[in-house]
Amino acid sequence: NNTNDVSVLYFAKSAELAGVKSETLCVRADITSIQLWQELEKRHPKLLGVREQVVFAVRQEYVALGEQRLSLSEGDEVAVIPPLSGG
Amino acid sequence: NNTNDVSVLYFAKSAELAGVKSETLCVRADITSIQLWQELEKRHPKLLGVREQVVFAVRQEYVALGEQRLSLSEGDEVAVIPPLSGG
Amino acid sequence: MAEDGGSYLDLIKLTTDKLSIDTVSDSVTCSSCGAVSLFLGTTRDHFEGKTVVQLEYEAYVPMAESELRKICADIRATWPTVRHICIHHRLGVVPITETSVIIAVSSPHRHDSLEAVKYCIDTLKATVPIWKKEIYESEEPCWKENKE
Amino acid sequence: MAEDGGSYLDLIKLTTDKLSIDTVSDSVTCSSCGAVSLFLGTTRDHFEGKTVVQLEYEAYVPMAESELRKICADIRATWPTVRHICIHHRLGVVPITETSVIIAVSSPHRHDSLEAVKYCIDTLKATVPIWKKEIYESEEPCWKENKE
Repeated sequence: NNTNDVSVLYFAKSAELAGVKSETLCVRADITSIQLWQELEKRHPKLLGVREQVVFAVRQEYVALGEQRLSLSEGDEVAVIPPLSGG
Repeated sequence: NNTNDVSVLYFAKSAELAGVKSETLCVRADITSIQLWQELEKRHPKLLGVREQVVFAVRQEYVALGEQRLSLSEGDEVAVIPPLSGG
Repeated sequence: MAEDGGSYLDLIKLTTDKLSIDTVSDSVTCSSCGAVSLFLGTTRDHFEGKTVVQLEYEAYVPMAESELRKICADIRATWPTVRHICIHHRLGVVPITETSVIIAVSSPHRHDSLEAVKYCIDTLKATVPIWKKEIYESEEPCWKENKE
Repeated sequence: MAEDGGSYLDLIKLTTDKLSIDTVSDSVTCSSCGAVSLFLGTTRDHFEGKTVVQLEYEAYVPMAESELRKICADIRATWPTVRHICIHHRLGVVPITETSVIIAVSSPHRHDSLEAVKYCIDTLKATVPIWKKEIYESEEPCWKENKE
């Protein structure tokens, strides 16, 4: 299976739980969003604490955790987005 | 019939048409608002030009031109109020 | 910043001085309010193709103040969480593009102040005895009339 | 004052500097617009009885800017007469009672800018990736969540 290096960004509570703000991961291009989340939880088990609350932003567009395939290319940016509190 | 001196104030277009900003008039205490307007028109015929558009403010409360008796006391203030354009 | 000892301020001013958005905004800010909503009315340089060179505002001052106080009372009855209200209206000559009215309302949550400001400017235009005369480049001056 | 050569400005800024209502207001004023509506979000000193001593804002900056540009596009589609839009959001440490966000919209008639500002702050809170952490006097810091 084709794999690519992607940048994962963590924000707010997810960054505190993961203990990192960003990291580079090698993942399958056709990974689903829930599978990617499971990868992240495997690396940072404390992320379980926000699982029910987060969505991804893939190439700066929101994607819910679910069966959707992400079609990731080399260098793509995926952000973990906890509940928003701007304003 | 009982009469009283009242202050009549003119604003905006009505002041331009009357040619005065204020005057003191001696009027019957039980005059209706339309009768008072007719008195004002007699003194300042050009006021006819705004007749359909004005209301009074009697003791700083709005009163339409009509059969309502004004119960004016000595020294009361009656203002001629053309269409508003504040803001 | 306004004091925050449980007070509720209704700040009303009719003035020939230039209006300051900073002053108005500061006067309603308070440490328990997350939201300040404001409206500024500015004088325009055109009306129906005519060039406006100057504007003049006139008011029946004591009644205008009384009607503005009524608006404040109505706002407090409708949106009880509203904290401070400030309404400054300029009178006399107002150069074009300068501000003729500023309204500011503070509240703990944003929807109350947003709705209160809209109510305030709508009602001000409908009920407060203030008049505007537009002076044009090449036609007779005209006393305006609020339509809405 | 913004230039008035038929332009329509979308002015977006995320900054660690203190926000200025004068700057934001001036940036949307134009000689053909009679109305400027503004919203200010300020940081509060209490939350559910806890004393807030400081706030910190964090953003996914490029996406936040992109989402703010989408909001501007939505406003222009819904209220085509809107002239200029300015949105400044502060990041980093924001002392309590200081302003975290200022939104200003100018339009020829007031209802468009009033409604556009309400849409803008509602949508900003729902879609723009910015986060606020409250730091309390005597409890653990807490990442907040917009409810409405």
